Amino acid sequence: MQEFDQRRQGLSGLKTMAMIRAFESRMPVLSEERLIRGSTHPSAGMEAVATGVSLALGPQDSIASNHRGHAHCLARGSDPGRTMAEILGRRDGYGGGKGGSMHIGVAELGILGTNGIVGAGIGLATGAALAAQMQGSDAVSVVYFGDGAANQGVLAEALNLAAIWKLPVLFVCENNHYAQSASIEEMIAQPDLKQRGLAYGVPSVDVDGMSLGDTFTAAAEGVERARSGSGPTLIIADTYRYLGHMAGDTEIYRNQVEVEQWQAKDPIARLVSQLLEAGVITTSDWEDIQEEASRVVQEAEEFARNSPFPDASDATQDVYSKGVPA
Amino acid sequence: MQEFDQRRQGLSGLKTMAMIRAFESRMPVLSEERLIRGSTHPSAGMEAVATGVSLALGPQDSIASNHRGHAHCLARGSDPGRTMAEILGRRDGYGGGKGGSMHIGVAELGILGTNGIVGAGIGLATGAALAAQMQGSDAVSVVYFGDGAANQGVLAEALNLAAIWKLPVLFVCENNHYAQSASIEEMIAQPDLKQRGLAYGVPSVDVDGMSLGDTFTAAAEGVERARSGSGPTLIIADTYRYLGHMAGDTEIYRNQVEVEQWQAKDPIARLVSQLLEAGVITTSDWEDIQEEASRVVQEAEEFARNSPFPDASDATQDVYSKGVPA
Amino acid sequence: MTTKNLTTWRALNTALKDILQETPESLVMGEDITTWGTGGGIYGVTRKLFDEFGAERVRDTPISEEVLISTAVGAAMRGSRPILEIMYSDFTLLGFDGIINQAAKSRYMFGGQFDCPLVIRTNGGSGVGKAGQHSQSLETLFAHIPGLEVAVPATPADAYGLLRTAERSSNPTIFLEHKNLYYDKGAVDFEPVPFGRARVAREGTDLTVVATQQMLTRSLAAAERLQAEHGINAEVIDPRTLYPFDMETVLGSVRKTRHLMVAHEAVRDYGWGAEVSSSVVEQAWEELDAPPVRLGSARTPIPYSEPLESAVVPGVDEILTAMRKVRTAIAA
Amino acid sequence: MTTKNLTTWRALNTALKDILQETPESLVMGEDITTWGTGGGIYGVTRKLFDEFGAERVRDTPISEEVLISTAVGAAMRGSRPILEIMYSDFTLLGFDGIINQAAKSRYMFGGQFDCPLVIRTNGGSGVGKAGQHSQSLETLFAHIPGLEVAVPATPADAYGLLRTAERSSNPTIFLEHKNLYYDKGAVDFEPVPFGRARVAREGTDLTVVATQQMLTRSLAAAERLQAEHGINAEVIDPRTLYPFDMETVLGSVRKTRHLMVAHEAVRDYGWGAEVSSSVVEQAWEELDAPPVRLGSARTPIPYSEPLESAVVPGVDEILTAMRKVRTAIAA
Ligand SMILES: Cc1ncc(C[n+]2csc(CCOP(=O)(O)OP(=O)(O)O)c2C)c(N)n1
Ligand SMILES: Cc1ncc(C[n+]2csc(CCOP(=O)(O)OP(=O)(O)O)c2C)c(N)n1
Ligand SMILES: [Mg+2]
Ligand SMILES: [Mg+2]
Repeated sequence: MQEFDQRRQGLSGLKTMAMIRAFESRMPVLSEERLIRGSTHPSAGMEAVATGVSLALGPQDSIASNHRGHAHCLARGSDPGRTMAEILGRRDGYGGGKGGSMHIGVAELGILGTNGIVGAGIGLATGAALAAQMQGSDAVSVVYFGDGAANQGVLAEALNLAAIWKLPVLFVCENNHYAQSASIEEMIAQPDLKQRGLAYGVPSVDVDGMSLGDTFTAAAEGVERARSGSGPTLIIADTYRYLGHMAGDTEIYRNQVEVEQWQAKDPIARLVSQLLEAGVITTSDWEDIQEEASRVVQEAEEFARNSPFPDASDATQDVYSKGVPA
Repeated sequence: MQEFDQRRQGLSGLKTMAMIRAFESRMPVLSEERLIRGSTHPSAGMEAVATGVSLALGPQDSIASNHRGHAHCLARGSDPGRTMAEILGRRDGYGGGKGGSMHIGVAELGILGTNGIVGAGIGLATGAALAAQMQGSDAVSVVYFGDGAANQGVLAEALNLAAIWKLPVLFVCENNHYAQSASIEEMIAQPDLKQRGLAYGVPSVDVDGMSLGDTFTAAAEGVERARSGSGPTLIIADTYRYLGHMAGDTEIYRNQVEVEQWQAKDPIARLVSQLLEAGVITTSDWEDIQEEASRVVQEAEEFARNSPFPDASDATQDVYSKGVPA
Repeated sequence: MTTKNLTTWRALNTALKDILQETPESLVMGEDITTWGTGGGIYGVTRKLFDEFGAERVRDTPISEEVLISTAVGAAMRGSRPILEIMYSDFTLLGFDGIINQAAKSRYMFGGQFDCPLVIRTNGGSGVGKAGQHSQSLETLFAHIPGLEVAVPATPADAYGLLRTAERSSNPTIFLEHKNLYYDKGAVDFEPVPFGRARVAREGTDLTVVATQQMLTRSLAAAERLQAEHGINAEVIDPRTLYPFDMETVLGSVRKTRHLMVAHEAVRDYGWGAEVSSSVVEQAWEELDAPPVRLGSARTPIPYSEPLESAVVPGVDEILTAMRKVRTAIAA
Repeated sequence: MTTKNLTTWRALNTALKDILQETPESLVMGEDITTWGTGGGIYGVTRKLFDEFGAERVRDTPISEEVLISTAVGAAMRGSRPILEIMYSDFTLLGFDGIINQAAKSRYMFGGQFDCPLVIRTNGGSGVGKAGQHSQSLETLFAHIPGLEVAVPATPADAYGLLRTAERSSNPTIFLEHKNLYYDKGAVDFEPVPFGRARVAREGTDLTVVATQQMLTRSLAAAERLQAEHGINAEVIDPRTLYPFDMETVLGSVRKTRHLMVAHEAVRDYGWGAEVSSSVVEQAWEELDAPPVRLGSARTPIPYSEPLESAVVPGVDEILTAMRKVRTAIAA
């Protein structure tokens, strides 16, 4: 199994997380500027989960994401410019502007899309795992879903199916304690979410989702189990989102103290101190990393802003493959 | 809590079970005679579950049943004649022939219908419990579903919802080890089905579904929990069906030895010996009970056979309440 | 009550308040309906109901659309009158068993023993960039199903009035609001609006236009231009409910105008406009001077980007062109 | 391959065998597809596939329609070609999110990056007393959704040929068999049948009838009586797929016969016949001598009892009456 190496996964993860943070920090601004239509759900605070999991994956693998999916895509290697362009509905977006934030797919990276239907990625990833198994490849698939999505019945069905068929899939629950404005405490009676996996015969673990090392290690374990043919794993990652659910969120359902308590456990700050302490980076390295992150995101934003809007004539393309078969 | 009293629940249950057995034994015959259209799913062998649960209920309560629902209805007090008439599609059936075996509902007994969709009763009973809670009554609701239905996601959603809202509902899983032709062993990875309830915060128990006393006791416990406002219970009743899934079942998925092993634990035979031993009944009482059961079922069948077919003009009635509102 | 000028969301909010006040059996449930925004749901319709009516009757739910819908059905069959908010109509697809196999058939299959007084409030439609899974106009799917009633309010007054009627109905009603009309304002008289009674939104003599919601608004705008620019006077009819459907008002109008156009935001192919068009053709063949024309969205999912979204949903220009086409079909 | 006389279920079974043999990416999954009856599914279509192709490619599944459907979508997006059997089309409603929000939109929303070569095989229709939740004809719901293809085979040859085409398609296909036609026999030539190409089942000169599946059979019977008893010669067309739909063949026929009738088992209200009727009216107004007539099931769930079931679904007599009505509409 892959071990967490501060020089490798630590450093690489830090760069990714810094970039995601910078990227997501632009969302409220771009929403305010009305460059983003519809809904966009930033995941600042939750970077360690997507990043830790992605570091455990190989190019043959796939992911299915949810509405809060920019981080999942970026950590998987999506181009920040094309990702941003899709969020702004531009021609250079991965979907040419057809999808927007909730529908970013990247076939060549195995990204089966962010998704507007809470819970829907669970079945898609299960299917990707089935395809991998059928094809005799060692590919695994990952689905990211929230604590809210854990209440969708499809999760139970997927856990069971993946368990009996020993499908190579990682179910990654990002428990950020809220589903939109609903506190998980009011929405579930059994707070130990990993029981849901165990009940269906899926090895299930809790992990500190604010720790890159912990999420990486748990994911690497799950990936190894999947690749070796031993089936699925459920990971419950404890985490938190700093920003509102989406633009315009009044956040009446939580208080600032709670937000600050979680920010005190910030996954990036924590990783930085670890890497500083371990001598992997210096303070000035960290400054460089942050600058580089800003630069990348700034370039991405410029690229996206400058990308033209799609042509109206494109609207009727891509419904069927080159017309329906004759 | 109600205790199992051999003189009360034992005797009354025995009569019900004998009647159900006699009733269900007619199904293959009536199917063969082509008096039954579509599909009919008899539950011979499983009588103790419906009967034990029903004995724990009061008139204010409700049940939601499934495709294998004659026993649930009869044990709840449905008239054997009208039940049989519905199965034969006659005017005197509870639904006037509109529903058939898979859609027997009896409003005045709180029977929210047998159901053709595996798992669908789960939500209906949850809703009945919600209504009871809203109305401030002490009514509880029961849903009967199979091991196969336990793989429907709606169960997970319902368990969670009932748990957080403390709804007065009993989830009764009749684990007869097969879902149509699918062996439960191949369809689930975690054989301890009650873990599914526990994972969502629902008190959950196993019970010997071939024992009237055990099912009654477990149900009575669940009913008390529900009535007292403490919420739902999941009961996993271990049982078996003697006949094929429905008429025409070739039963290639199981062998006769297994059937006979289960028949050796027959819930009726077992109850009879208990009651004989306890001196509640004599051998001749038991003969009388059997005769009475036969008589009731024979009369029911005659009633049903003699009931006229519905008039074609009735086919367009009852779609909307007295026309749609104006 | 006196007439007030209200937004659609506020009219709906008032209807819910009045219902909860007057009908003890009613309850309101849905995701984020008490904790979002200023204490209402995603578009504010349930605002402050929790404060007034409490946690028993105004219930935030988990994200479990399938069981929410079937739970509402079961509760309705046992004497409660649930009003369930599904955040977007696209999510009803998760509970189609409950809607189509259970709610719609619960009266019929059991021979008329059960009422099912259930209202599913939700919203459809495009125009705000919510993309493919939050913008569909699915009303045709519901209208096709025996046992369901389908309301498609366009104005604040109808939103109020139809919701009151939906709640009084003993049948399951799909109540489809339009997400891009919540902030429209209009006079509300707080009267129930009967189902199956169309509203003539604009009187005219030369062409009958049947349209709902956003297409109604656009059709009215197009009708003004049609009159001003081409001297053709269109009558615009809002059916308000798709089932029951007020064919009589439509036929009466067609007998006068001898021309028909139907405009909806649902996909044109196999959309409800075809039912209206072919029913009118069957029943008023001799009275039509030209073939009816249907307008609907293109056969595509709703795309995200503004120019694409605008391209697939008929706009005022397109409606105007179609209106002219109906009037000139024979000549052309 | 030479032509053989086969039942529909056997033709489908052969198609599946040929597919599994020729296409390594294909797999077949569903409930009870290997252990029921003589080792096939509920109507035998998957018979003995397990013996030949093994547990990897022929998979019995739990009763979990929702995840089965979305799993098939995910597998299809990753290069597998799943053929999923849903035991009755009524159960697809449990997985409508997977079909409508995911499968149908997976190509479009991501800008054309993904194929979704998924076939959902299932059956609809009435006639055998399966009652309200096992007898629906839901094809219109699917035909209305952009991104889906919808096949409705009537004959054994079309069952074989359309399934082969469905499997080759890179789009999600809803393949709706009819439960009362599985035991019909007919000549099968083992050739793929292209989508969007109608079959003229009976040539005629006086009236065009568009019908599918059980209504096709009944329309053909009615057409014989129409000719024998009334001297009217009907042309009967089986569209075979509802999307794509072969409007050209229908229009060509209507230009010849100047009369149109559409018959389907789906509920008439808002059913697909309305699309056919109104499209023909829009495109061939001048060539019609009478208003098209639509026949479909009554606005009721399908009842269980035989006399009730027969009453709500059009039979030969009713079709004959409607045929005459189309031909006499003007005169009457
Ligand atoms: C089926 C469905 N129901 C509801 C919604 C609306 N919605 C979008 S995100 C969200 C909350 C999801 O919570 P969670 O799964 O915990 O993810 P998080 O947003 O916390 O990352 C809701 C209710 C939706 N998009 N899809
Ligand atoms: C949603 C749905 N899927 C499949 C079926 C077909 N079917 C009817 S009964 C049955 C097996 C049910 O098994 P279980 O829940 O264990 O109940 P049992 O028949 O053993 O009593 C199946 C697959 C159905 N009716 N509904
Ligand atoms: Mg969350
Ligand atoms: Mg079973």
